[in-house]
Amino acid sequence: MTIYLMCFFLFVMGLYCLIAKKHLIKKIIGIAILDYAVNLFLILIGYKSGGIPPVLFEGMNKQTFSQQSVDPLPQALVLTSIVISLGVLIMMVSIALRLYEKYKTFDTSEISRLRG
Amino acid sequence: MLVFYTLLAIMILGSIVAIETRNLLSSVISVGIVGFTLSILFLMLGAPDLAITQVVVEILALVILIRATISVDNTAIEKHRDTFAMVSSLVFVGLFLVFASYAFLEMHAFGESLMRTSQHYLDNGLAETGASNIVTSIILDYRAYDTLGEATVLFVSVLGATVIMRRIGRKRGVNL
Amino acid sequence: MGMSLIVKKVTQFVIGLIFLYGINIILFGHLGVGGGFAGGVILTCGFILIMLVFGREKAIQKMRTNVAHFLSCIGALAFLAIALLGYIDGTFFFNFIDHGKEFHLHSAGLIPFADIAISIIIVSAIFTIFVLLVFFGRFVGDAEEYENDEEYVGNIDRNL
Amino acid sequence: MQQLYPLFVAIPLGVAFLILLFPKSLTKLVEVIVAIAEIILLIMVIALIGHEPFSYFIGKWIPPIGITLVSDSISTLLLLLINIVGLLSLLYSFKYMEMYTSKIRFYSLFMLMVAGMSGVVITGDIFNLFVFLEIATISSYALVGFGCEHEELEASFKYMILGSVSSTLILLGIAILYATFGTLNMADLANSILANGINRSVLFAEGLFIMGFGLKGAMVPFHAWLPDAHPSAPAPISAMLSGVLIKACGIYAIIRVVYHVIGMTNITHIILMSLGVLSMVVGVLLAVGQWDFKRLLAYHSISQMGYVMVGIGLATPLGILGALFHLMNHAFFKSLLFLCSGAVEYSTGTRNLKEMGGLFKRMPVTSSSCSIASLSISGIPPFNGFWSKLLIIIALVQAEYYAIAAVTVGVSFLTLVSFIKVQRYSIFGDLPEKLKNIKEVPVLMGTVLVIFAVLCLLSGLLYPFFGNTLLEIARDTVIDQQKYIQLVLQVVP
Repeated sequence: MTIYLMCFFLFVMGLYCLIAKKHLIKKIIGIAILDYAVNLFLILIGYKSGGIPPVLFEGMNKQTFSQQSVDPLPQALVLTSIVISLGVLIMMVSIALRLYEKYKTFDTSEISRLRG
Repeated sequence: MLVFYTLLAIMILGSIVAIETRNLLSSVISVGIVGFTLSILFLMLGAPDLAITQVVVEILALVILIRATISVDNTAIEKHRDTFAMVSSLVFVGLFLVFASYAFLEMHAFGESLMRTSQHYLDNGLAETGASNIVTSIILDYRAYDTLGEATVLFVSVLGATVIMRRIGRKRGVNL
Repeated sequence: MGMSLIVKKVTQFVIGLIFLYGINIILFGHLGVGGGFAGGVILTCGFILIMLVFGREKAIQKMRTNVAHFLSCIGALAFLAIALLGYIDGTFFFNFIDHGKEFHLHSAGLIPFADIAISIIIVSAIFTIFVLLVFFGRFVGDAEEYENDEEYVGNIDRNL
Repeated sequence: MQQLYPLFVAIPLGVAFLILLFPKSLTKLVEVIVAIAEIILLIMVIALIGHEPFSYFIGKWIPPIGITLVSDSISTLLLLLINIVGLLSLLYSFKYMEMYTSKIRFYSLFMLMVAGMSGVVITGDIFNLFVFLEIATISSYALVGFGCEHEELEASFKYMILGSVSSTLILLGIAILYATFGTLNMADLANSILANGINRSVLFAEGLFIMGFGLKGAMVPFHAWLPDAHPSAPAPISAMLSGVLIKACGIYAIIRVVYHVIGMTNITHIILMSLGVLSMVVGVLLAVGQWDFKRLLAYHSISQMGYVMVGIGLATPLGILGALFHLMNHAFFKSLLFLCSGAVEYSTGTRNLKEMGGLFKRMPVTSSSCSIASLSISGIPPFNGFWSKLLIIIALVQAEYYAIAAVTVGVSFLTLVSFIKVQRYSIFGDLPEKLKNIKEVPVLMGTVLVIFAVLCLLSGLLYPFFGNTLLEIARDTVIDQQKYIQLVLQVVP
């Protein structure tokens, strides 16, 4: 319970960074922290006390393995989610660099040609 | 158990530094601390696949982010605080936290995974797919369609970045 | 271009190991820890190391960007083809090759091939993006020169 | 047909990967390939209409172990919209995209967006829905910034930040549902929720889903990105974004989650209705004062999505029918309006209504199709917009929401006012000196506009012919949660 809340605290810090900060790189950092928090949360819910990694090695007892191993499905989901967040990061950095080239600033309060 | 709390506390501290520091480079490096601590935490939580992936992805992400910051001549951020944005975001964040803790009261306790569908993977994964790494058997056999989507996401984002970074977007001479 | 002699010598020694480790992780992803994605990113990090130590010209000699672009499409098509091959025996993504012996390289049907396809996508795509980021903004001064050029990535090779 | 269902994703993906291998000199061939792929997809969807609902197990893994694809009438309806609007926008972009560089990459991103949306629509697994949502939205970020000008990059960045936040919220919702029930299959989740009742974690997850999908679908408190992003994109992409993307990624996902996974409750009913009314009113009020043609249309998208949301939230059969009908009509007339604005921009080089005037003399095809679309969106009989708005209003009156019905009529009137303004300043009036030499758009673009205009007219008038096979079945599917569970799990719950 406490550990879920701590993980969630990380999540809301990412949200705070996104809303309150006006700097493009800081906003990207906010998104990165959000992704860390969600990935961590997925792994936390799949953890079993004293669990072992879900990898079988030769000679291991399959019975005890399937009782002791942690939940493998969230790990698969997080693997997908890490790749997706890398993709989003690449796109965001490229757009931010292009914006810097155009406006010569990273400050969103100065990047505001669009209004209404 | 204590080690999880300690590592998570380090992550929270690292992200506070990353959010609040005025120097861009130190901000990016603090994010690196958060990411690397996360990979240690993954290792402790029984996810070595993720730990490897997180480390290498973190390296790449840091290199890319540092590339973005060194293009700026002055890496310090000027001081201007938007009090309204700060207060409103704090209120929003606080509400979010309250609702979350309200919801978490009914979730299973930490360390008691539910394993409703996953037990099938653990019991039959090796026999049905032949991969002794159950995570691989999930991502490349049981849920391979997701992985197709995942690879496509990376492909799309790289394609998108090449499109965004091309020198000339619109042709000259055509009207507009 | 590049760093001092000591760094270069050490890198020459280490780089082979890094590539071997990456390939190992890709091929044995279904038996031990790892997989196509992690191995692919490790290989890419090897390329980035070459780029940092020997200068970017050397890295681009090893893998030209249009080759990388081509390879990423081929990798994606290969993965899609693996998915469609399942139709031979029924449905989309059906792992139809016989599974072989447990705990051996040939034990999981199509999974190693899927790993290889993914790692090709990852290596080529991330290498492309990295080169792009490194060279971005380097031609700002003479943008007019490229008025007729459409593909920015294409310029990079020509300008080295 | 049943065996070929995954090809709705595989064909656009394959085409997108393949055409990047062609050199720039073969752009014409690429255009032919892309058009053929879209036509094949459209034929496949038409073959699917009226088909019995079925579920498809990828890799022969039965649910909840593997990923399941589900075909029922609502996914068919969305697939039909995606492919009609996709094909026509593609034909339009052959000529329109001449003014941009890197056309092959544009087509590739376009096909990836189509693949992403189709993936969202056909899937029966909630995490898979998230993955394909990301494909569709990431390609749309790149397409919004395709011109690489100041405003476009800025809009793209804004869209991207909000889009990433919404994706993260959705992923968190998925994580909480997984933590509570230990499964990812939507039907299996629905079954578990029916068995255990709705508890607080489910409510929290539902809130996260409504926030996340509401951000993707630009409901009013979360609408900030849409008026920037949709006008900045090239016109065919604006048509795709406003025409189908906000529906496939926003409205459709909300329908699936609220009706099929979690089940409609009183709280959800109130939340969805208030979101709908807010979007309707705020969208139209912001639209009236706009002078930028495309921005005005973007605000109207918010307002019209509000109508759909009111119908969905009402949860009576007639309301849902009206909402689905309006969803379809909006796809036609809003795409047509965006394509018309693109045509005007192509010929005159401006989007500012004050600089236009008298276009009817020079551009008769564009002007008349624009008029038809304007009449449709403002709900003038006999065009399609009238019938669907009428259905929603009747449903509201039947459910005794008289005040909301009055608001709906008022919003419709304001829509009419703002489109009279558009007509007055662009089509009628005097031709400014600057625009004396403008020409009508090329034949292919004109044909697309005419086809859309005909669709706008016919989808209103021919309702008795297709209403039964397309819309009323979809309405029954939306309401019947049990049938959905049974379809996927093939057990009696």
